Amino acid sequence: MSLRQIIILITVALAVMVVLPGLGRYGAYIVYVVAIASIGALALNLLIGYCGQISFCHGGLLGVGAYAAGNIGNAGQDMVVALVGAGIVTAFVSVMIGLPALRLRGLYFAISTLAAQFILEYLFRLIEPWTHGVSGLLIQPAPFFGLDLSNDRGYAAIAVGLLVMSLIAVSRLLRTDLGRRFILIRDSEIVARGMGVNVARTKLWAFAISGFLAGMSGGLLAFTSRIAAPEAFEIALSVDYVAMIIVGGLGSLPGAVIGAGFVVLLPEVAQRIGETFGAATQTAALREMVFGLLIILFLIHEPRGLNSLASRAVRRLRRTSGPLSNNKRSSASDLEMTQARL
Amino acid sequence: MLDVSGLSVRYDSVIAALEGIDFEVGEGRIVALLGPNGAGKSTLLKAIAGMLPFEQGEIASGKAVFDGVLLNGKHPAAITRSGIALVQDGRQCFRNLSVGENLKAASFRHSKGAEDRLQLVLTYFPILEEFYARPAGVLSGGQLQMLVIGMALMIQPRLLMLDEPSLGLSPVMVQSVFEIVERLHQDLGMTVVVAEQTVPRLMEIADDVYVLSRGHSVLHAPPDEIDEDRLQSLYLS
Amino acid sequence: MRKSLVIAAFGALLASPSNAVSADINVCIWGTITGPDALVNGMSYGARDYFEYLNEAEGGIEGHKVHTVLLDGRYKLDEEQKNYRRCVSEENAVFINGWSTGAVKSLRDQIQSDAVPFMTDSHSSEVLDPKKFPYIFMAGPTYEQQILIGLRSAAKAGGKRVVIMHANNEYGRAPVEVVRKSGAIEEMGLELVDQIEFPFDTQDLTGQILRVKNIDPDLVFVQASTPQMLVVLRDAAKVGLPASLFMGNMYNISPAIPEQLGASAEGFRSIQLYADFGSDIPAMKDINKYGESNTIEKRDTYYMKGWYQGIAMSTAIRNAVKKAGGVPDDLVAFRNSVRDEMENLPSLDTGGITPVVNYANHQGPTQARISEIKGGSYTAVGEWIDAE
Amino acid sequence: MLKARDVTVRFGGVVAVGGMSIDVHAGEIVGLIGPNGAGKTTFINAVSGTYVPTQGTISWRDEDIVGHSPSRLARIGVGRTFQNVASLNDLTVLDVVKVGRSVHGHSRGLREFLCGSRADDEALTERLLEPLGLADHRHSPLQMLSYGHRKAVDIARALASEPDLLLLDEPVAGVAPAEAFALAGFVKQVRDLLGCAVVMVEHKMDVVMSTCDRVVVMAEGCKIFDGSGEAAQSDAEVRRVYLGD
Amino acid sequence: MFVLQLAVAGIAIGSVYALIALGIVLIYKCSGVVNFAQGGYAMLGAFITYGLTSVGLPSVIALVLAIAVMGGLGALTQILVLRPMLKAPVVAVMMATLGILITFRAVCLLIWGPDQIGFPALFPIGAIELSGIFMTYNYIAAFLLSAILCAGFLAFYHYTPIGLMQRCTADNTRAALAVGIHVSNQVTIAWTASAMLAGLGGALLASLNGLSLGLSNIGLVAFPVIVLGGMTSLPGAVVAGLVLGILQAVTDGVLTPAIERFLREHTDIYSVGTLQQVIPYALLVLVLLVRPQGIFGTKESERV
Repeated sequence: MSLRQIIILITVALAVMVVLPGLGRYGAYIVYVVAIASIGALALNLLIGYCGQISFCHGGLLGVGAYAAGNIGNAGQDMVVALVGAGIVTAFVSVMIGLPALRLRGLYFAISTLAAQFILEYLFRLIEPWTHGVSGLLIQPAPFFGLDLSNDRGYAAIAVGLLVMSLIAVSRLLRTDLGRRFILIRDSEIVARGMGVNVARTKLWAFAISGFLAGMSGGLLAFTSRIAAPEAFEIALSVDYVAMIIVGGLGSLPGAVIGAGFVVLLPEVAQRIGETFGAATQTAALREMVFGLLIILFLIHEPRGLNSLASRAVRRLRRTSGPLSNNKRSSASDLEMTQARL
Repeated sequence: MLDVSGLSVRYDSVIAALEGIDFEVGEGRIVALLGPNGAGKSTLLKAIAGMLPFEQGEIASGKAVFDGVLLNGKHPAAITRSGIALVQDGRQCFRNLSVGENLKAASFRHSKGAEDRLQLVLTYFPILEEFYARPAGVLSGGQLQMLVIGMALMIQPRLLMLDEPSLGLSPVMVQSVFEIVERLHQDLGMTVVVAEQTVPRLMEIADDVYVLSRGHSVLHAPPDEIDEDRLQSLYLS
Repeated sequence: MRKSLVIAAFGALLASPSNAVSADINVCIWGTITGPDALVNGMSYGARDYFEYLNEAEGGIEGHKVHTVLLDGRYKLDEEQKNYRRCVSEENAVFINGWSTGAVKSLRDQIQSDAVPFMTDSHSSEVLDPKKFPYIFMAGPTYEQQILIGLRSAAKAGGKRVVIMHANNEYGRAPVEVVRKSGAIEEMGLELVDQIEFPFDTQDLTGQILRVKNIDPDLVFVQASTPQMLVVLRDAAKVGLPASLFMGNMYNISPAIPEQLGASAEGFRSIQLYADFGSDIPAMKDINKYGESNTIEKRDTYYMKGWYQGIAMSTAIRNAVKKAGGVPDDLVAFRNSVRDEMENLPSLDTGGITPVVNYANHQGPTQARISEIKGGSYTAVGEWIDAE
Repeated sequence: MLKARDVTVRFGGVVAVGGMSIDVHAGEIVGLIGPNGAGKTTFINAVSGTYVPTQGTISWRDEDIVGHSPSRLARIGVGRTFQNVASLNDLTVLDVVKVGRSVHGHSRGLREFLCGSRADDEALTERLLEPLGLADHRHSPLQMLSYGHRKAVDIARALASEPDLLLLDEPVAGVAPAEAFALAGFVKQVRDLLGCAVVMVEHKMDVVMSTCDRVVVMAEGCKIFDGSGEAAQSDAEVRRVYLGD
Repeated sequence: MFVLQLAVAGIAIGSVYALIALGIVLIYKCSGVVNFAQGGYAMLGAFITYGLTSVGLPSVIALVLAIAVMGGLGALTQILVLRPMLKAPVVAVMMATLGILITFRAVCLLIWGPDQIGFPALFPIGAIELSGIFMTYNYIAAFLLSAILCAGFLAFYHYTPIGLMQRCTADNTRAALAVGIHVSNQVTIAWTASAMLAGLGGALLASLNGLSLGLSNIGLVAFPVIVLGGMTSLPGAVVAGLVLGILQAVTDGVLTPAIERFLREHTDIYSVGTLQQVIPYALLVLVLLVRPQGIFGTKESERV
C-alpha cells in the first residue's frame, strides 16, 4: 500500500467519522458491524488469500476473542487492554489450530479446521467459569483509553479506526520478508520449501497474526453486543467469513472490506426489499435465496472476487489499461489454482 | 494422412512452445520425431490429439488435418474416435484398475470387434495376459509401456503416436518396444509416429525423420540422409 | 447491469428509514419466523394480528393507527440485536416485543438505558425483576416455575425418580440449572437421577433416549421447544418408551405433536398457560372476525399467547394516550408513560385467554395447568395451579 | 566441499537415483548432464534437502546433511534454482529475490514493517538485478515476465542467499540462445566474484561446454562419466547413452 | 443388551451416513471438488418426496420419482455451476457448493416453510422385539435399503461399463481423455449419481427422524465420514459411516453418562454438554494426525 493509498484510506475513515453523528443508531450500528466484519475478513484473508491455508473455524476464533476481551474487560481493564489481550489469546489458540497444518495439506487441513470449529463451539458451552456456558458472558462497557465511548457511535468510531490501522498494518506486513513468504507458500509450498523457506514456522506466524486480528475483531464484537454467547460463533459465521473473502477477492485487502460489506449488507438490503412486498416467511426465504444465488453467480463470473471487478472498472474509468491486460494475469494464476485442486 | 501446417502453440497464453511447425505423416509410414529435451515433441503430439486445453495450452495459429478433417478445437474423445491414438509420456494408465480393465476401458468408444482386438493385444503382449487381473500399478516400467501401447491398440487406431516410449527403460526393453512398433507396422500396416531423443533403433525402422529444436522444425529428411554427426551437431551444439 | 443492481440495493437500504415516520403509534415485534424455533412463532403473529385487528375494527387506538413491524430474529443473537436497534432507534417503537432468552438477557441493560417498554417472549427468571428491569414485562410463569409445577404433579402421582432433559442453549440449560441447584426437587421428595443435555438443532436423540430407558425413571421433564419434543417423542417410540413418561413446558403445546406422531404422542403432558386456539372464549370471536379477511399463520395456543400480549400492550398504550389526551410528541415521555400504565394495569380482561391478570409483578398471569394428549388433542387434566 | 557417496533415492519401487557419488570442490563449476530420466534432478533434490535419500551419505564441509531441511541447508550456504518457476503469481521480481535473501538467516522483518525498504531495494537491484538485465522489471509481477527472465529471477533469488554451493537445475532450458549464453556467463562471473561452487544440470551442451570446468554424466540413476567437457564428447559410453550406439 | 440396542440404532443411522458420504466421495474422486451441498441434496430429496406424497402419490412412487428428479438436479447443478468454474480456485468452488446449499435451503423454506413436517410413512409402522432389542420396521428398512444400495452402487461402480469409465476418470484424467472418455460428462454422471444417493439418504433419514431444514446438517456429519474413510475410498466411506453411526450412539448412550457419573461423583462438574457433537471431529483430528491420508486412503508422493 503506497503512501497515497494510506492517505486516501485515512481520509475516507475520517469522512465516515464526520458523518457518524448524523447517522442514526441503526446506521452507526451498520457501520461498525461492517467494520468489525472487515477486520475479521482481513484476518481470514491473510490466512486463506495470502498464505493458502483454508480455514473453516474463523467464527470460533472470533468467539475466543470475544470471550477473552469480555473477561479482561469485566476485570476492570481498559478496552484497549482487553482488545490486545483478546488478540494475544486468540493468536495462541489460532496457532494451536494451525499445528495440524504442518502435517496436513489443503482439504485435509480445511476439514481439520472444521473439527476445530465444532470443538470450540462445544468448549464455549462447556467451560462455564470462563464463558458462562450457554448463558453467555455478559460484558460491561469499558472505557476506551479512559474515554466513555460505549454507545453505537463510539463503537463505530473505534471499529473504523481499528480497521484502518489493521489495513495499513497488513499491507505493510505483506511487504516484509514474512509477508512474501506467506505468498510464496500459498503459491507453492514445495517451491517455498525448496527455496529454503521454513514453511512450518512461516505458517504458524500466519496463524498467529491472523488469530491476533480475529481476536481483536471478536473482542470488538463482544463489547458492542455486550454479550459473548456460543450461538453467535457457530459454523454459519465461519461460512459467512469464507464467503466474505471469496466474494470480495482472495488475496486482496480492499476485497476483505468489500466482501464484508457485501455479506453483511446484502441480507439487510434483501430484507428491506422483501418487506415492501409482504409475507415474512417468504421474505426470509427470498433473502437467503438472493444471497445463495448471488454468491454462485459471482463465483462463476468473477472467481477473483468483487475487488477484481472493481479494480477493472477503475482501470476502465482511468482509461489506462496498458499492455498488461488482466486476462494474462489471471490465466497464469488459474493454472496454479487448477493444479492446487488436483 | 495427417497434415500439420504452420502450427504454433502457446501455454498460459504467453509461453510459446511451438512456432510454425509443418509436419506431415503419410499413410502406412513410420515417422520419427526427434529432438532434445524441451524441443516441443510432446506438445506437437498433444496438439494433434487435442489434449492441449487440458494443460492450459492452446493452438495459437495453424492447423492439423487428419484425413481431410480439421482437428483444431476437437475434443480428444472425438479425435480418438476418428482413429488417432496417442501414447502419452509418463505411461498414462489407470494404476488402480486391473490390466484387463485398463484394456477394456480403452475399447469403450470402439466396442465393435473389441474382443478380437483384445486377443490380438494379448498375443502381442503375453505379459499382459499374465497380469490380466492384477492392478496396473504393480507393473514395471517396461510392462507398463506394453500396457499403454496395448491400450492404444484397443482404440483401433489408424495412426499411432508414441511419446518417448523408451524413456527410463533398460536397453533390452527399448529394443523390444521398437520391435513391437515394427511388427505393428508390418502386420497391421499401421501408421506410426514416434517421438524420441535417442535414435539408433528408431532410425532403422523409420521412413521419415523430423527434427525439432526449441519449438521450431529444423530438419525434415529421409533417415539415410541423417547421420549421427549431423544429429549430434543439432543436439549438442 | 450488476452495478445498477448494487446501486439500487444500496438505495433501498438508505431510503428505508423514512417509511417508519408516518404512523403515530409504532410497535415493533421480532419473532423466529425462520430458524430452529419457528414452529412456535404463532406468538409474534398473534401480537401483530391483534394490532392489525385494532386498526381494522376500532380504527386503531383512540383513533390513532398503529404501525406494527414484524421482524425475523432467526433465533440468532446478532440478528436479534440488530432487530432491537432497528426497533428502538429507527422504527421508534413505543413497545417492543422480542424473542429469545439469550437476546433479551444481553439486551436487558440497554432496554434499561433506552427506557423502552419491552414484552419478552422469553420466560426466563433472569429477565424478570420489576426493580432491576422495570421496562421488561413477561406473559406468564417463568420456566423455573413451570418445571416445578410439572415435577410437583409427578410427586403427587407418586413418582420418585425424575430425569430432566434439556437443550444446550440458554433457554434449555439455564432454568434447569437454577431448579437443580435450588434443592426444590429434593424438597418435593423426588430424586433427580439424571440430567441430559442435547443439541438444540437435534435431529436424532436415540442414544439419549436409550440412556433414559436404561435408567427407567418415573418422569422425564423436557426443557425444550416443540421441534426437539418431536424428536424426543419419536425416538422414544423407536425404542419402546411411552409418551406418557414425558412432560414438556409451555412451548410443547403444539398441534404438530399429535399430528405428526399420532399414537406415539398419546399421554404426553405439557404445561398450558393460555387457552387453546378455537376454545369457546370471547377473544376467539375477535380472532375469527379478524380471520375472515386475513390469514392466520398458526392456529395454536401460541397465537393465543400473542393475541393476549397484544391486548396487554395495547391497553397500556391506550391508557397512556388517554392520559396525555393524544399521542405525546415526545417519544421518551410516551414510552415512560406506557411503561407506567403497563405496571398499573388494573385487572386486565384478556378475553378468556388467561385468567384476569394484573401487571404489578411484571409477569401477568402466574397460573398454569397440565394438559395431556388424549385421542390426538390436548386435554386439560387438572385445575389452574398458581405458580407462586 | 560437497561429498556425496552412494546416494540412492527410491519412489515406491522405482529407483530414481541408484548409487550416485560426486565430489564438488570450492569454486568449481560442475556440469551434470545425462538423458531424460537419468535422475539428475532427483539427485539435486536429494542434495538440497527436498528428498531424503533412502541410502548413502551426503556431506557439506564435512557436516552430514542427510535429512536436513532445505531451510537449514539454505542457512548453511546451499542454494538452488528450479527447472520450473512458473507457478508464482503475485510476487514481484524484487519480492522473490528478497525471499531468497531472507532465508539466509538475517530477516529484516520488523525494520521493513516499520520503515519500508526503499534503500534496500536499490542495493539489491544494483548488485543482482542489473547484471541479469532485470533492473527494469524489478517491480513487475513474476508472471508477466518472459520465461527467460523468470529463469534469471530464480538465479538471482538463489544468489541473494549468498550460497557457497549453488545448485542450478536446467538454468537455461527454454531460454532463447542469446539470453542463455548471457546467463551462463553470469554464472561464471558470480563464481569468480563469490567463489562459490556450482553444480549445473543442463541439456544444452554448448552452454555446458563453455561454462563448466568439469562434466559429470549420469544415466539410469548413476554416474557413468566424470571429466572434462572435451573428454565427455568423445567418450564412447556417453555417446551411447545420448545417441544410443 | 443395552449396547446392542445402541448398536442397532447406530448401524441404522450409520448406513444412511454411508449412503450420503458415498456421493461426496464419488464427486471428489473424479473432479477434486468437495461438495458441501450434499446435505442440501439430501434435504431436497426428502422434501420432494414429501411434496409428491402430499399431492396424493403413493409414498414408494413418490420416492422413486423424487430420486429421479434429484438425479436431474445433480446433473443440472454440475452443468450450470461447476462446469463454468473449472479453472476457479479450489476455495471458490467449495464456496459455490455452499452457495448451492444456501439456495436449496431457501427454496425449501419458501415452498415448505420453516416448520418440522411429519414425513409420510415409507415403511409400515411398528417394531419387533428380538431378545430385548427393540427394532422398528423403519430402522430395519432404512438399514436394509441403505445396505442394498451401497452394495448395489459399489457393484455398479465396479462391474458396469459406466462404472469403469467413472473409475478411469477418477484414476487418471489424462489417460481417460486419451482413450476417448468424455471426462466432463463423467463428472456430470458422478454428480447425478451423488445427488440420487443423497436424495434417497435424505428420504430415509426423514422417515427415521422427521423432516425439517435441519436435515441439511447431515452434510457436515458426512465430512468426518469421508475423511476418516480416506476421501477417495468408496468402501472406506461405507465402513466409516457405520463406525461413526455406532460411535455417536455409544457416545450418547454409554460414554457421556459414564463420564458424567464419574464427574458428578468426583468433581463439581455436573454435565459435559453435548459430547456427541464433537466426538466424530475429535476422532477425525486424531486419525488425521496419525494417518494424514485417512484410514483407507493412499498416500500420494509429491514431486518437485
